[in-house]
Amino acid sequence: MGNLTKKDLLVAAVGDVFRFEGVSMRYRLGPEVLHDISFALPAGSFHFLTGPSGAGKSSLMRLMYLAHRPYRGSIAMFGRDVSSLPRQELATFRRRIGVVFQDFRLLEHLTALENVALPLRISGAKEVQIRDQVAELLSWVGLGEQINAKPSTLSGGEQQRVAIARAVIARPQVLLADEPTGNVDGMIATRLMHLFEELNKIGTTIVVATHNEALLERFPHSRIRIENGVLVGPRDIFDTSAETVQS
Amino acid sequence: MGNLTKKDLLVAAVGDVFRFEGVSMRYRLGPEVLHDISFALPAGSFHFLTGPSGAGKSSLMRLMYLAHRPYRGSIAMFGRDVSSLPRQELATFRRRIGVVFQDFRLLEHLTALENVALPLRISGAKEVQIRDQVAELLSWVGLGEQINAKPSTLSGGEQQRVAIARAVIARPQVLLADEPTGNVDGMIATRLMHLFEELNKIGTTIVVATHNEALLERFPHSRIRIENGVLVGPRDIFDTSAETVQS
Amino acid sequence: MKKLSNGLPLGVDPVSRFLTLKVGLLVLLATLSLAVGMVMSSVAESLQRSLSGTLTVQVPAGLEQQSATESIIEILRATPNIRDVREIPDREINEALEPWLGAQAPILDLPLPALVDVAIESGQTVDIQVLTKKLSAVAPGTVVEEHSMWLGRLMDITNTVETVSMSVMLLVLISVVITVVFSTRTWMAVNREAVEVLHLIGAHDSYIAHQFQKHTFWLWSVGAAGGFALGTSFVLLIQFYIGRLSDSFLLDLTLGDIQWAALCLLPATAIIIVIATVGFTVKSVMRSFM
Amino acid sequence: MKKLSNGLPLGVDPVSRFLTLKVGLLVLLATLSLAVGMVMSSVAESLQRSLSGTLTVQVPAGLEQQSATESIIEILRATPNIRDVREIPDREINEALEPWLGAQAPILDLPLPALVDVAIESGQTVDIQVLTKKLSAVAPGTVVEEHSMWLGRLMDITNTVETVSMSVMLLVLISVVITVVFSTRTWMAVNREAVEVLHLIGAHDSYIAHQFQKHTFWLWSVGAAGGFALGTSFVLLIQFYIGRLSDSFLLDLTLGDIQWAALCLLPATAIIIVIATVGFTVKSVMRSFM
Ligand SMILES: Nc1ncnc2c1ncn2[C@@H]1O[C@H](COP(=O)(O)OP(=O)(O)OP(=O)(O)O)[C@@H](O)[C@H]1O
Ligand SMILES: Nc1ncnc2c1ncn2[C@@H]1O[C@H](COP(=O)(O)OP(=O)(O)OP(=O)(O)O)[C@@H](O)[C@H]1O
Ligand SMILES: [Mg+2]
Ligand SMILES: [Mg+2]
Repeated sequence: MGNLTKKDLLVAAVGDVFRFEGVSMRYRLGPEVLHDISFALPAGSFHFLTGPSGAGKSSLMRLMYLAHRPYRGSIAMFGRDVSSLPRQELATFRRRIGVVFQDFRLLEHLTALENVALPLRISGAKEVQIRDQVAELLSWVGLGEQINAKPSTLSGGEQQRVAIARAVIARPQVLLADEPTGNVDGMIATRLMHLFEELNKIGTTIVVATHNEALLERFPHSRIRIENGVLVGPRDIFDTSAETVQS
Repeated sequence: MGNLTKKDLLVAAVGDVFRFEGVSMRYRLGPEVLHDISFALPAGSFHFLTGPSGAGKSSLMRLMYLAHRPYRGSIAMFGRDVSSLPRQELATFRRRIGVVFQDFRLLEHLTALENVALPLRISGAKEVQIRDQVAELLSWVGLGEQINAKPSTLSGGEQQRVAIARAVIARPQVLLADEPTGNVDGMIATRLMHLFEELNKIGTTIVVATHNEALLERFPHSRIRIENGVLVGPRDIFDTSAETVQS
Repeated sequence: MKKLSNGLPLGVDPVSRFLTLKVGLLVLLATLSLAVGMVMSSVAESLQRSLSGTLTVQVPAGLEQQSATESIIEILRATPNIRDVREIPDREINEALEPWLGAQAPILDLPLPALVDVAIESGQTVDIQVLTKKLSAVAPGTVVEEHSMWLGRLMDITNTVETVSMSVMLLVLISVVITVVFSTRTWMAVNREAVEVLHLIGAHDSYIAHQFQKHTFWLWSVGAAGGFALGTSFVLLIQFYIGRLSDSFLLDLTLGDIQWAALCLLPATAIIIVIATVGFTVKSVMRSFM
Repeated sequence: MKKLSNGLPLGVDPVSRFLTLKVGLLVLLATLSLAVGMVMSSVAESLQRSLSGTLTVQVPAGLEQQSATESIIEILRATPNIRDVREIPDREINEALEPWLGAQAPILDLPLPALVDVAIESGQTVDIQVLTKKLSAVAPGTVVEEHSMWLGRLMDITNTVETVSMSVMLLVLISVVITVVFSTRTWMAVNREAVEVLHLIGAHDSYIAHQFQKHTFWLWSVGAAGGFALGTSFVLLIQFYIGRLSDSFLLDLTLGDIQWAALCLLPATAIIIVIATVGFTVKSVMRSFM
């Protein structure tokens, strides 16, 4: 136990960020799209979420960012059972999660700057502080010139980068990114992955859902594979009874 | 001239599908996003359109599917100068083009089936004929069970496949696909590329804008590269004074 | 099997239902104002015809009222420019006073003035002051009332009401057009995405316009039918009520056949205007697309 | 530097402007109906106070009208349960008749009945038929009119108008609530995307509700101020007009200080109701999100 990094300390303090036990999910009265999912993600880990189109990656993420309740099973976040949390606390938990939605979900009537600033505004930050911080991050993702552009006037890849900036601006403890590089070229994809790795180094738990095989090859993080609503892959990662495995 | 295929005949009959000469483009009063673009695409050819995010790929496609007028220069389609076409004929030309939009643009209030059926309805086809044809194509792209689902209840990759089905259902003479595989896994991507190649074999001119390097490697079609609004790459493809080059 | 949708989200949403209500209200207003306007127009005409150039002479009550009245009638008959002279019987006077003095007026046996109706030759006038002087010499206290002055006022009022009603109807039709333009444009702005996609896959402007016209037609037909039904019921009710109120009512406040026909044309006209406006609006918006 | 937006598309779009107009109309209606209701309430009260338990006795004209009247007054004074008896002077009678018979009534020298005002002890009644018989014996043709009956009718009308006005005001307030719930829900449905994103990045329900309340507050303040200003101007105008029409008008149709204060509370109350409704509506919609 010679060199404890900041990350090691965090992991020790927080334990598992997510712990799914026997979770199933369905949309309204539709069929189950996730079946009996159990796994645990330790704080500070980095995972790819893979699987064919329609397998349930985005649905799993919906459960993780508290947009949907499980049909069966239990989900614990930061050690607390999610289903027992009151509304007020759910909001507080959500602020600890940054999400890159597969379809971006930028607000059309806001500029890139305002979109990215939203998480800070919601937590009550002062306007002057926000502005510089947001502008800097936007330049970093290559949108320095487009901070005042509305999403509809941005290219697909530019919108995606705004969505990523919004997800990371508030330094969340968890980052969930759904296909975050589907619309950008290889160079930018690499740059964004480096950004995620930087965040991971300071303790952020990261889950990236992706189909991008080049990315999967170049960044050798742990993989969670989902097929037809069922988790498949090395047993150790998904065995919630055992100690959680790190990436 | 021994074995003339159907495709060869078509190319000979139609000539160039697109001929851009010194085309610039800008959005409203913004800066030019495309500069002095000249190229010609022969009928029945197959091209990848590549380039970094924000380079102008989607903008170039907007010009091609007649959603935007060039700021300077001239565009000819099927041998006719587009700027001189009356509105009625513009619509007729658009029906000869199938487009996969980068952001899908499915109509939210319609089912997958109705979305895909739109191009047929617009050209006045009978409802009974439409239904079977559309259902068959949707099964082919793996959405046989979701023909009556609204786009908002489909996964990202499923929506993308609906968008592709809508683009090809009316067997257009030209198919413009903007990042059509950004949300699907490698297997489906390959399947979709094979669909495009089938269409190409019966004479459809195809342009696919993509960042997907795996795709570019596996399918060795001609590449048009655009950087910062300017065409770059082998001179021969873009020299409109010479005879057009085939893929 | 359910029919396939044509591509635009033209359902019966709350906004549409609200519009139907509004349409109903507008058509109701138009129906009522047109009805009032037409009634007033015919009232003015009949007033003009039947009452122009009349005077009323009041002979005060007194011991010799009867003979004084007879002399006055003779004088009036001899006066130039007077076409007709008629004494109004007591019964008529009592009837006229009833609403004011109550049914007890005859019982009280009030010594009422005798009244004489005088018709003047059309186009001619009679000097009231000279006439009053002449008649007062026979029966002091005799008063000449100028019906035509009163009629003039009534005509003014009638004409004003007619003008106002017709203006209201015109305003209503104008606001129908404005409502249509406004709601169509709002709808197209809200559904710009869908409209643009249809446009880009090759729909003609008229395809889009036609869909919207069909939708609007139903929306408006229901609203207009409701408003019109309500409006005409109201008109009928009022006519019935007036009819019962007094058979001998001075003015004819009912609609003639031609006027009913005109009234029935109103909703049809409104819908034609609406459909034309929708088509025009959609196409003018579409021209902003390439 | 422009302020950063808070996240919801709450601009001054045409729909909002339309809503402001509607709000103005509702508040105008509420103001008018409250004013009418309050006036009617005080009219009913003063009617009750000043006119209850009165009779009017009409002694017909005739040679001995004067002495007959005097005898009748004496009889009346002797009748039990009668508090006060007063002969109405000719001047007052002529004034009262003027609107019916014109300024010429005194000139015509109509032999009018003498009128006697009778006040009954409060809480007591007098048998009209017995009284009429007794008086007719002295002066045949004498009529006893039951003012309280007429008053009863007037009271009925006044009470009806009051009830209707207050119901209208209540209905208006209810439709304010309905309008708010409806427009808020529509807006939230149209902007579900934006609301959902704010929710998912951790905005509290109250953050979203508060933004919408701020927006609605301005929208409604403008509308309510306009409608209220228009309404009170109208009330003032009518008061002024009535004031000029007749100083000696039977009923007092003006608003007292307390009533004006109540009127001024109306728009404030409306806005408070609106803000509360918006908050409640937004939060109840938000509860459909996890
Ligand atoms: N809102 C919804 N209502 C009903 N069904 C849904 C909804 N969203 C997704 N589904 C269905 O759930 C299944 C899983 O969808 P999900 O979006 O999780 O897939 P995915 O793994 O993210 O796929 P992709 O790689 O294409 O994005 C799909 O069959 C989809 O049709
Ligand atoms: N509607 C618009 N109004 C103004 N500027 C626009 C609009 N659409 C795109 N742009 C700008 O034009 C440039 C080119 O955009 P375009 O969408 O053509 O890029 P792209 O090559 O398709 O990028 P990507 O790979 O990210 O989709 C970008 O800088 C973008 O910000
Ligand atoms: Mg997905
Ligand atoms: Mg693009």
